[in-house]
Amino acid sequence: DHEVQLRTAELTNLATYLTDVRESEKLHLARELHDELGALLTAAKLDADWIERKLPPEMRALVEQRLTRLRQSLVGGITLKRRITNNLRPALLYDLGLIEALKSLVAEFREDGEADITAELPEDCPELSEEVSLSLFRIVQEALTNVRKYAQAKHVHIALRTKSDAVELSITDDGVGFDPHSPKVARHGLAGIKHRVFDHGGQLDIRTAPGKGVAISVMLPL
Amino acid sequence: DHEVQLRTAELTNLATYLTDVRESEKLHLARELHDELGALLTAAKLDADWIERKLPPEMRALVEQRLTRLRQSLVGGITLKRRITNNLRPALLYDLGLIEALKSLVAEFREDGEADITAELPEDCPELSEEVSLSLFRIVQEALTNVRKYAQAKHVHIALRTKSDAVELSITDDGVGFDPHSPKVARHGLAGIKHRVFDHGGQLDIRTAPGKGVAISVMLPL
Amino acid sequence: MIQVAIVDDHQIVRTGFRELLGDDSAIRISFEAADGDEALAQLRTAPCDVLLLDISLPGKSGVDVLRTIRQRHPDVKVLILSGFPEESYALAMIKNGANGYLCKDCEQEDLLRAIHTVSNGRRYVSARTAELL
Ligand SMILES: Nc1ncnc2c1ncn2[C@@H]1O[C@H](COP(=O)(O)OP(=O)(O)OP(=O)(O)O)[C@@H](O)[C@H]1O
Ligand SMILES: Nc1ncnc2c1ncn2[C@@H]1O[C@H](COP(=O)(O)OP(=O)(O)OP(=O)(O)O)[C@@H](O)[C@H]1O
Ligand SMILES: [K+]
Ligand SMILES: [Mg+2]
Ligand SMILES: [Mg+2]
Ligand SMILES: [Mg+2]
Repeated sequence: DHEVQLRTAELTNLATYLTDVRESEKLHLARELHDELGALLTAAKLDADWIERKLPPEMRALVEQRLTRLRQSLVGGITLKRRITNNLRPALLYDLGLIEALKSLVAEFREDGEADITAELPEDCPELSEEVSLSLFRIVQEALTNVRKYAQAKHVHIALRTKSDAVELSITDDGVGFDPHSPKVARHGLAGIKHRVFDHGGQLDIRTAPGKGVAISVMLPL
Repeated sequence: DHEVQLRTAELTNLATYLTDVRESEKLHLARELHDELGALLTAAKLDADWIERKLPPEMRALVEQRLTRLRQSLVGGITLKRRITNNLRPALLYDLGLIEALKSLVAEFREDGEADITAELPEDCPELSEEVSLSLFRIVQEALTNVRKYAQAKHVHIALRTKSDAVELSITDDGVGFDPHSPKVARHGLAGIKHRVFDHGGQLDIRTAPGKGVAISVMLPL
Repeated sequence: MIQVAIVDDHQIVRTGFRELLGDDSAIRISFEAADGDEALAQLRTAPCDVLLLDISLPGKSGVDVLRTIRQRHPDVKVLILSGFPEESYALAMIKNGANGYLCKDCEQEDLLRAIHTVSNGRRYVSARTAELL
């Protein structure tokens, strides 16, 4: 019994560590790519542009083709870097806060056009720690991914409410739902959400049944 | 009791998933950086070199400074990309296999000069799956990191032996050792090793006591 | 004469922009700064009509710098230069008081046009962002 408790504690610890280290590795990498590689590529592009402008026409003709391709490669590199960075580190979240970042998740979902989506977000970003913001963001991200993959929903609703001592998040869809008691194996998305909520000492409530949609509510203490 | 079992299974599952997803995200990123960004940067560099060569001297003088700086930026970008990629994905492991990758870990450790290190590695790389190779590599990496951080060892020895149905790895040091029964908290390194071994259905044995060094033995079935 | 300030944490990028702006005789570089605090300190004494601001800076973020400039120097026009795509960022930056938004890999003529536009008191954003506003 004591053995089992130790084992559970150890596993919980490991899961927390792995969740954190995965995020911090991503963050570190995104910074490196964005700040360092980004600066080098921007500088290279500025120099290539300058050369293009400054070469007298008759000389430019000599190298035009290569110069154009060179500039295209650089633009390609910048675009690729931007895409990779954004996947690693939700830039909006760090620069503009949770509300803007959630708005952009919602806008992205809306653009897919598979279901209606409405959001009820406070105007002002409450003062949340970086860890809480990131977890809430990742939870919404995972929930919306599940909706896309499984729900066949007509409508999705996201709400964030802040109280003096807690923040409440809910993601609700009116899709096919599922049986929460069926012993499916690879539920890493929901297990990840559960673990994040547990880590913050919060509460998670998932209401669903076949045909009844899914309602996920999260409460994290502040 | 059944509850606890479920919870343990869920956590084990989550830890496995997080370990795998962390590796596969890194690998994916390394591939993207290496194949796509690497190709773009190399192409850009070749074009810049070509332009440098093809411009007649009097015209080159006009843009020399910028062109040089542009090429420097590109070389800087390529170097940075290589460093990032190598951290993400032990390049040697994938290109040359486990033995070469372990040799390079050993060489790195030797260069630090903090302790002697000897290695007993088979000449031929046995046929190991990518997952087994990667796990063995990460285990040695973590064990050597611990030796560096804590052991104050004079000598470290690494041995890899392959049998028909299993592969055996040991990392032994003659340093300060530790009390394996003391309830320390944040042992993510050893917990990670334990979990990897468990995942492959292998066996882990850690022998240590204060003043007695540390001997880690791993057996993974093939 | 339009007095322009360049705020970016990378020398090599600042130099690139300085050279790019050098082609426009109506523009004068007032100062360069490598981070937000330096920029705010310079603004107290140096003249500045248009400030080119990198979003990602070490220390104080570009957004924080923008908010502070809005409070202390309402007349300074701020043009955000970003490595991020306009769709997700521009709107939020405009809401926070930016006068324009441009990607760092824009063409020279776009940058010059943007500087002239905001210095005349108008907003500079892409057509798509303008629609959303
Ligand atoms: N919004 C939803 N509507 C219908 N079914 C859902 C919804 N969310 C989850 N499910 C069901 O619950 C299961 C578990 O979801 P979970 O996110 O944990 O894992 P997954 O999405 O299958 O895999 P992963 O998230 O690891 O890629 C899903 O396979 C799906 O059957
Ligand atoms: N080779 C060693 N010699 C002496 N002590 C060791 C050695 N390896 C591990 N230890 C002891 O065991 C503890 C647990 O090691 P473990 O690798 O699990 O965690 P850590 O190194 O402290 O942290 P992390 O690996 O998560 O960065 C260490 O803190 C150290 O006290
Ligand atoms: K930027
Ligand atoms: Mg999922
Ligand atoms: Mg360790
Ligand atoms: Mg910057």
